[in-house]
Amino acid sequence: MTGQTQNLYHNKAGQWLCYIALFVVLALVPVFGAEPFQLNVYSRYAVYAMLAVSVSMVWGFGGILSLGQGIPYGLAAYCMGATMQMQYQTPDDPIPSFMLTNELTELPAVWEPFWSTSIGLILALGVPTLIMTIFGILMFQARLAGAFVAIMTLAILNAFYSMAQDLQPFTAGFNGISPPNPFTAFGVTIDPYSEMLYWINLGLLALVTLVSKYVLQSKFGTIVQATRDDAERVRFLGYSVSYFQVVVFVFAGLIATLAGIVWVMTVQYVSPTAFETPFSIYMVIWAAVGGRHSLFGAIVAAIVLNYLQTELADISEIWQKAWLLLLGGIFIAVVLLLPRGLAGLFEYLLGFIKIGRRQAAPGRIAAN
Amino acid sequence: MGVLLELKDLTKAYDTYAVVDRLNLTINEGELRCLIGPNGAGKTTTMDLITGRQKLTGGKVIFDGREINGLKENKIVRRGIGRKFQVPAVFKDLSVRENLEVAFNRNPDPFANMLMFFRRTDKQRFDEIVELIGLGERLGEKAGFLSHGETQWLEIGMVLTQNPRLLLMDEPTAGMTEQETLKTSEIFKRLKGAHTLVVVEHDMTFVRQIAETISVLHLGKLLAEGPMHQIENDPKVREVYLGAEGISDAA
Amino acid sequence: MLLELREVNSFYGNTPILRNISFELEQGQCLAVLGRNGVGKTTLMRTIMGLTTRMTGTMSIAGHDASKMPTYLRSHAGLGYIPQGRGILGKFTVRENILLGTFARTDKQVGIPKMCLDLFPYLAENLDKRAGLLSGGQQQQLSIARALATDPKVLLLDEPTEGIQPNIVQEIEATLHRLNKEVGITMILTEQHIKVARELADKFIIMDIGRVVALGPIADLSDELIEEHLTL
Amino acid sequence: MSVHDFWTPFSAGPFFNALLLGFTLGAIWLLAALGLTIIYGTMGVINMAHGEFIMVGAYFTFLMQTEAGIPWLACLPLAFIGVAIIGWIVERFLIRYLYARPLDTLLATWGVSLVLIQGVRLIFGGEPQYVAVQPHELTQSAELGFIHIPWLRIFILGATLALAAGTWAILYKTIYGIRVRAVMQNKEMAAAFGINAQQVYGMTFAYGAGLAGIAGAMFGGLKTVFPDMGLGYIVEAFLVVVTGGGHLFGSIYSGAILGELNSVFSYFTNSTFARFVLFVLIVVFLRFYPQGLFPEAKARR
Repeated sequence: MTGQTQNLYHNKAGQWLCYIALFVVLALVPVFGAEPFQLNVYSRYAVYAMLAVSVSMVWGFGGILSLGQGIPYGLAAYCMGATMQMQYQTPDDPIPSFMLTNELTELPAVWEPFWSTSIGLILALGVPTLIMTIFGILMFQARLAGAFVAIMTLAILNAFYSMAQDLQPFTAGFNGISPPNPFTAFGVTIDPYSEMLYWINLGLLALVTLVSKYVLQSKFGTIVQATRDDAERVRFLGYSVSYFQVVVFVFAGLIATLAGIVWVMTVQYVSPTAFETPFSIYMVIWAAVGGRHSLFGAIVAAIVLNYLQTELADISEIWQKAWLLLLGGIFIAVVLLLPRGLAGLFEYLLGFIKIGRRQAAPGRIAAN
Repeated sequence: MGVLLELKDLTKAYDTYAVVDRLNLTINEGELRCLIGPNGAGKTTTMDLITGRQKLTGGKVIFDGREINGLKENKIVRRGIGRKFQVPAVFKDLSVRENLEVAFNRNPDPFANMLMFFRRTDKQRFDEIVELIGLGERLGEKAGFLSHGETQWLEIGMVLTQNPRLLLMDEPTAGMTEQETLKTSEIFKRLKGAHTLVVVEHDMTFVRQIAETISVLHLGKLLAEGPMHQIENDPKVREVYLGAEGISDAA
Repeated sequence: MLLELREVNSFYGNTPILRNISFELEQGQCLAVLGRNGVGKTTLMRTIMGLTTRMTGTMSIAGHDASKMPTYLRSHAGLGYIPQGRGILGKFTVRENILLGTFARTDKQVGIPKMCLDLFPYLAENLDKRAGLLSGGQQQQLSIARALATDPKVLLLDEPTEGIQPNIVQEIEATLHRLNKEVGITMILTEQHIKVARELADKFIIMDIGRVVALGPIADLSDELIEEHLTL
Repeated sequence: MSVHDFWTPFSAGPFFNALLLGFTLGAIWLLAALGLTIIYGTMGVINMAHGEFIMVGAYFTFLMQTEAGIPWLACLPLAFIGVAIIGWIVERFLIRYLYARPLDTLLATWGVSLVLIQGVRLIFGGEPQYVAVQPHELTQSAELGFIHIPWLRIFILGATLALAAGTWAILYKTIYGIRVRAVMQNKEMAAAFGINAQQVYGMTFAYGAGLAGIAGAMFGGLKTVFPDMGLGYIVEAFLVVVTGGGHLFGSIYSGAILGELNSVFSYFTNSTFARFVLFVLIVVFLRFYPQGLFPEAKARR
């Protein structure tokens, strides 16, 4: 008989406690009076954490290695950037300045809808969702899997990158769009350096985490994890695997979409870097280091790794470069030695703690 | 009892070589049919063709009066055909309970499933199946930790949970010890009558224990069909299994 | 002792498929492995070649311990394998398939050995034909030729007559007879055709559910044993 | 910007020039994809560090030119050897442990690519470097009627075809090639006939990496050399492999077809939009032919 495979790590109540503790700690940050600039930096970490959750959902649980989470993120960011830019423009001065330098004499038709903030927000949510749905249907109906999905998502991400870079009159090209004013909605202005923004970002991260956790615990979540294990078996239980894959792909895309929207609120800037390949892969690295099967791990890793990066970059430029070198090394080590990431290591170590009289067995450290 | 499954001139050919060659087979509702035959007889391929895992190159599969060839796998399953694979396929990272619950497929729509939580499934039936496959004490464990025999039973349990009208079992006792095989035959005896079963099996001891009618395949064709005693003494079958002049040639 | 297995267990994943197999084989002998479908005959062959996930117990080839050897070294050590289903590489030409065999030689001899072509004139005439286009019987000849090209001490033949027309079966049988009795190559043979086994083998083992249930010189292979373990 | 600016009307001379350019572009993509194809086709490994192998090849060439004064043409084989050694090391100490987890190979090789990019950036800095192409005539353009194509691109086209032919010859005309193809077709049977698959994998990975090294030496002359340059080639290279179905001939055809399509789209619109359309077309194409242009016949079970 094999031993008990459940250990303290799998205690549901304990898991919820950890999440609550995490968000309480994060919520306390402004209470200890962070500088506005620091607070803005922390607000950015919340966005990174959302992206890590997004990757964790699609890859860790759905088994779909998407290297293109930057697609919904960037599309949403551009829609949001356009909305904020148009909040600044007036009927007397309808054309953003970067368009003028690109010799446009009238506002392009694709920019017209962004006059309205609510339509702008709807587009920011709707455009990425639509694109991810179409893209997902094409890929998953063809039963593409594994590395092929990774390559196709990477390719489409790249295509958007060059579009954003090259369609200068519409996207401001390499320079990106920098809306002069903070985002205003329903009469409220959201100052990027305010506590309010921090609360919004943190609240959204909490919401996204909660909904993801809910979805994972529903039967849908179990079926999705089952497709990760053995898609064919799921098909032979009468489920349409491609349908489930499209839904989880779009769901994770939606999380990245939200991240893209608040990102532009946070930094008042959007550029083609949102579509850059390395950025999308960093998201995967965060999720991998934290533990691909753990939302908690993904969030913590995203925050800690980015915190370290910022701190080291502050020391000197050499450190900043060395950090990326180190990150590559960490990533290789995690993939090779700790496929379940730090959460997996934690699970393994907790296995040594006995629960009551039951014999606890160490969790498995390897992926399979 | 009506006809549940009918294979008409079922054919699967690569280039010029037919793995399944104009096979005709009829399964009645409520019967337990054993499919036997030497390696390469086309047994697993036949199951693949019925369930849509491979595309047939000729003939028809008629299930419950309707042609089902050409449908996608999951649609065929929804019509009521459950399948256990030759190499047991369970979800190793999920617990035994979760494996069974995923298999309980009342509504295949992803969004409906987002609103579904476990525990509310048909409890009585769930308990019956768990009792039948004898994994009651291991529900909380990851399926990856089960022994080989237990994995086979779990997969049988999963297929039963689907409550299909026709169960296709590909080598349910492969890799089992004698005791495990015995327990499996107990499971099958209990299923007999209540379900329609097609069992592909090599283990003749097991076939002897459960069989009603046996169909022997050879080189993609139906070689013989009938009850055990008739098959045992069929010279064609003996030749396939032992070669010509197998017995009392030297003696 | 050319080949010796002592208390060998063999596993796919964590599933034991063979349990406690022991037998030995002297130079020049031919051993028939008998049993119904699915009792582990092919797994026994694969275990000897080192193609299962892992094995326990000991196995030696010509006195050298081979229990831990990777597959490619076992072939260097003198095992020539004719797998079930023949294992011909369909995209290779006949010539390339035979050349593949020579990679296991330890004597540095390159090129196709003469014996392979002498035994099978059809192959000699069709060296540049794609092996996937050969008939089943021709592929079986090719599989034997390829194994012979390794200059084997022991030939492992897994169901050499399966799925082959009766007249070719006789031809193959004659070839194997010659290789064993005249050339003196040691053989292990799994067979469905009892007649073939009787004519070729010196001794037999019968397997059931992963174990050896009977063994002895071929003369002891009685009808009772066949009825008990081999018929339906 | 109106539709008129966006859409270039047809005109014979420039259009045929674009057609010819398409072949040279296809050759560049194929050259980038050649090593990737061999590695993927033989080992099933998606090497995300391939672009960085190209980059390292370019820097290697740059170093040999500036430090040792070696002429460009002589740098090509040296770049092959240098990068092949790096590839061999990566296979020996990393990839080898991940064969059972193909997706993780992809991630681990991405880690390798990060390390290579940052390592090079730390050593050489981020500013672009230049590889001098010799003989100097190669930097000129061929002018003949409506044709206007840089000689270097034509040289690359020729070199790519030569490398593809050489690779073909190694695979199909040598004993080593038989070993590689045997492992590709059936790893078990190859092992049963004395082939050490591990060794074949190591050699193949080194060979594929070496091809990336040569590609880097040439691309360095075509454009500038900088730490991120690999990213500019890798996506197209992957697409060539995927649409080709993962084997040598497939990649040659798909390289030519994709290069040609891109060139024609670019002629009518602009290069970015052409790239976008091409990528979307590939996704749609794979929806209907997930195995690529030339699927391997499915193995009998």
